[in-house]
Amino acid sequence: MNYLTGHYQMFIKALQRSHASLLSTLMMFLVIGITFILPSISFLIVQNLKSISENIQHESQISIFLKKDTSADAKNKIEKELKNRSEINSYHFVKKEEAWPKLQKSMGFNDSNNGLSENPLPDAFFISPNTMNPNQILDLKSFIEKLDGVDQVVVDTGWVKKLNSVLHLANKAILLASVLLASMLTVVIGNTIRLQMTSHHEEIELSKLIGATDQFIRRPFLYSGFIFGLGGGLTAAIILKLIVIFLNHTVIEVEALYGSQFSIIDLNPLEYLSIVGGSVLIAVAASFISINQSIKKF
Amino acid sequence: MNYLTGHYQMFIKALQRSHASLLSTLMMFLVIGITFILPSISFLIVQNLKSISENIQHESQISIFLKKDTSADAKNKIEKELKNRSEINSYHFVKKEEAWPKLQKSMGFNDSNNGLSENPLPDAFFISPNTMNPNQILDLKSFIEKLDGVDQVVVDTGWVKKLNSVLHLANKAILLASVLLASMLTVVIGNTIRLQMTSHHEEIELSKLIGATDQFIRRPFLYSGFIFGLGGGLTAAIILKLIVIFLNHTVIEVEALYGSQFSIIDLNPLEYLSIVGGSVLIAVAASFISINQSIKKF
Amino acid sequence: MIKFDQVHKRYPGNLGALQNITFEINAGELVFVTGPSGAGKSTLLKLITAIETATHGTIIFENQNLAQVKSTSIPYIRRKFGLVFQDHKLLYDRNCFENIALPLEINGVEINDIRGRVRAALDKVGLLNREKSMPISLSGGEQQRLAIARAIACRPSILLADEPTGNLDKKYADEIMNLFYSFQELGVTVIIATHEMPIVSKKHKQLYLQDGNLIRMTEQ
Amino acid sequence: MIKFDQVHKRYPGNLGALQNITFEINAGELVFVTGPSGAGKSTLLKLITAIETATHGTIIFENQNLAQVKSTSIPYIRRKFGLVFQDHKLLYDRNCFENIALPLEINGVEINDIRGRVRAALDKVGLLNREKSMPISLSGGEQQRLAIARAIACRPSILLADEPTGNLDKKYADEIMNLFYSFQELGVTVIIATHEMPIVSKKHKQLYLQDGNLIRMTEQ
Ligand SMILES: Nc1ncnc2c1ncn2[C@@H]1O[C@H](COP(=O)(O)OP(=O)(O)OP(=O)(O)O)[C@@H](O)[C@H]1O
Ligand SMILES: Nc1ncnc2c1ncn2[C@@H]1O[C@H](COP(=O)(O)OP(=O)(O)OP(=O)(O)O)[C@@H](O)[C@H]1O
Ligand SMILES: [Mg+2]
Ligand SMILES: [Mg+2]
Repeated sequence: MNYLTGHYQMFIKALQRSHASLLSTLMMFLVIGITFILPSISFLIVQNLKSISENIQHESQISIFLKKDTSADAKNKIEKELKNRSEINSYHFVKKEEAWPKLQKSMGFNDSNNGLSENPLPDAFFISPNTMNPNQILDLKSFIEKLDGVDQVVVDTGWVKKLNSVLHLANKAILLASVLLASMLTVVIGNTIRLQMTSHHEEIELSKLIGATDQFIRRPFLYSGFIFGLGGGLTAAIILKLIVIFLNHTVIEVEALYGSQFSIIDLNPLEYLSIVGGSVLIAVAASFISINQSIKKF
Repeated sequence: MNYLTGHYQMFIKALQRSHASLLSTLMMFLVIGITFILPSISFLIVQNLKSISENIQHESQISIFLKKDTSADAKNKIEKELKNRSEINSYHFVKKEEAWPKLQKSMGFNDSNNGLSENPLPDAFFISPNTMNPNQILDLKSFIEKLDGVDQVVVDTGWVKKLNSVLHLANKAILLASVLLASMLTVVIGNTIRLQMTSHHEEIELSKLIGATDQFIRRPFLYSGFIFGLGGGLTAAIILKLIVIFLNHTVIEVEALYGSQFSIIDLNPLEYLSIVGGSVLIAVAASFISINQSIKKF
Repeated sequence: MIKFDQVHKRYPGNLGALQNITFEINAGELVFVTGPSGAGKSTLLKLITAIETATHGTIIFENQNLAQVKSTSIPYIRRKFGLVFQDHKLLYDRNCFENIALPLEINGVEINDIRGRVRAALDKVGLLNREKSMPISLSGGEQQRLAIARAIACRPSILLADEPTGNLDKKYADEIMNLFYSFQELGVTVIIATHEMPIVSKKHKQLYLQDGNLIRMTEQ
Repeated sequence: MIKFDQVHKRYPGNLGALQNITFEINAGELVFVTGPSGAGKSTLLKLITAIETATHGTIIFENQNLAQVKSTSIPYIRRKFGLVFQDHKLLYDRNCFENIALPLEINGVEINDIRGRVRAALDKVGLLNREKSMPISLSGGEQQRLAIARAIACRPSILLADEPTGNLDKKYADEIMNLFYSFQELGVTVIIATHEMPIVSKKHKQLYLQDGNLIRMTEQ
């Protein structure tokens, strides 16, 4: 018999077996799918919260307010110093003349000539440091405070910063959870294949007795595992996509209400593919291990 | 035979059966547990985001800025009108003398005598409406705009508002997801019980042939479903509690860094109990349906 | 006690498994149902025990028409029978003791009495020393004897045995037959389906089936 | 072809299932293994087919010591046997056709040839019209014949049958026996375990076992 034909026959057989217990197969798809969705959706939420928090944070993390009478020369000197500091990721300078209308606007006064009096703000630098280490930041602060022309240095202690570090930790937690869930999935799939073999134990025993090789016995169950993985992965990807679409829809409604741009960040195609691929990989590996353990018992 | 003793014996038997397939039982606990955790954790996240957003939102959703020359009388009249509007949940009045130091502080100037000039702010009312309906809010806005002494009415279009409405919708989505997951769980548990019955089909067939009642056959599987539900619910509750503890730990670290109060809102004991109770209920119901369907086939 | 009146049984693929069967069995009788392979012997036993239902005709058991018995009452009728199945129907995931304990549990026998009664049944078929063995480790004949032990454990008032000695050598077959005879002497009705009639010295009835027809009914 | 040399077989609970068995079976022979229930007949067949391994002694099959055969080669040895199991081992979730197709699939028979060969096998045991039936709907004797059909479907060079006629009436038993004889005439080695020796007019060998001992070996 042609080797390929044999493989094809076995594949059809495995499909038929899956078909016979259609409910169980679909259930397995759902279980795998949901297990994959759990970390993916958390990942998505964290990514989106990050992007929201970045959107809000026009305010930099360190604000330097200059004295009212600081000369352009002193200002340039300060800028030069800031350029030399390696802890500083980026900075920008805001003239008081630019800052005042912005502040007014942010407080809800849409036109600048509405009776509010003279500009109370100083010139300022806004700095994004590239470190979160509080010691380094305090060093930086005291260094800047000593510069000529600097009135006050304010380190942002706002909730955005806090949210960011929580999100940072959340990302780590998600990674850990993913590993745990993957191993759980290995157990679940392995166990299902084991149960499937148990429920076909008469067939397996007989096959062995009349000369079937381990390979022959293993094949339909391996295909079965493959189908679980593929179906589960696709289920996860599809549900995830639906969730994103649903959320975006919701967001668009909210936008219509308040007029602003904001859209849910979707996973990219490669990430979707890696969900399906990972699912198949885990399922086939789990099946293989489980089959090899079970096959010895018959 | 004493009826209770019989029940007890059957219970032991069901436990032994669960013990025999310890791996499958634990797996089932995990699957149920995770299925319950999925909506619970989303619920928890939403609750927490809500509380964060409430913490930040000292700003109200509608701000009314009064003209500079408004008399106390006109102010009282406005207040009276606000009191009468049913759409208004709460309001508070902020004098310009109070608002100015606050604004300065929020911009990072810690002492008020640092060179910023005279107070540019007007007196203001801040209103929380009890509706999110944009039409009602626009009505309210135009009503207030017509009042004597009102300079400008600003409806808050900040991200907090957006976040809140997203969260509101998220809550609905979670409810929907919970219903879907509950029905999925029904399928999963029902299917597992069905498989369990299939793998004991010889025993069931024989028992029927030699005079066992449906009740006798049903009992161990019903107990098995009960155990799944209890174990799964407890697993969910425990994992959830661990997640909350872990997150709170993380949060405490973040607090130590930036010095602020913020702690994860936990579910209350009743909510934990309802997870376990719901799990048991779903499991027993699913088992019962599945058993009654399967038992007819033998 | 058991009365067949013009009973027909048709299976989906087999329209004449039993045709126009009429006979009567009285309490305490010893009855052999004989005939070649596929004659309908097992089907006849299944009809008596309400495992299958007749397509036509009436079956009366203890003055009840089996076709009219409520399905919730069927289990209680079945408990009166001791059944030896042609394919044994042993449970291969339980040991010998547990296999025999099952009908006792179903009958609601007190847990303290179960041990003694299981042992008595095993003893009668010569398997007392295999109490803890799994059925798979028994020889074919031993499994057959285990199935018989299970049937008699509940002290049924009617014993139905389908080919109870098919896998047994002459010595064991005789012993088992003697066991059945002794039950009959205690007042139990015994019905045995077999493809070859044993040499019987006792008074008995014989129903000879062929292709679903009751060809001959003799009494000796 | 098959050679036992001082073979002992002990099971965990039974230390003398077979004791000191020595005999030889040549290609093309017809051999009966007889003895009472529990004598060790099935065990003997299991040793030949490497389903069980001997505790002591050597078993040579086609010049190979079975104890030294690699486990990956065992399947290929087993494919030379056609096996009729005492408990039939039919698959109740497949119909008759699929039951017989299984060994052909295992042997890698072309899918186009399978249909014809399954039919030929069913025809030989008189079950051609039950092709699509599930085994559960067959009578005891029909199931036994199905098991025999499965064993011969692969045209094995050795046929081992454990109680192949236990559930069959004389007519069918004779037919099956004649089938076995015809196989022997085609050069197939035939080994039959049975608790009662049939009347055989052909030249044959008989191994009589009792309590695990080879009591008598006759050749006629
Ligand atoms: N469930 C079923 N569906 C279809 N046909 C059946 C079913 N059960 C039995 N038959 C057919 O009915 C006929 C009688 O079967 P039965 O089992 O009663 O025979 P039997 O006399 O017991 O034979 P044996 O001695 O071989 O056991 C047979 O031809 C069999 O194939
Ligand atoms: N797996 C096993 N474990 C323990 N004991 C076993 C096992 N298989 C068989 N035996 C015992 O070995 C002895 C021989 O068994 P075997 O099946 O060979 O007998 P047999 O001659 O085929 O009998 P029968 O005619 O009843 O089928 C019996 O006492 C049996 O209980
Ligand atoms: Mg029969
Ligand atoms: Mg045997």
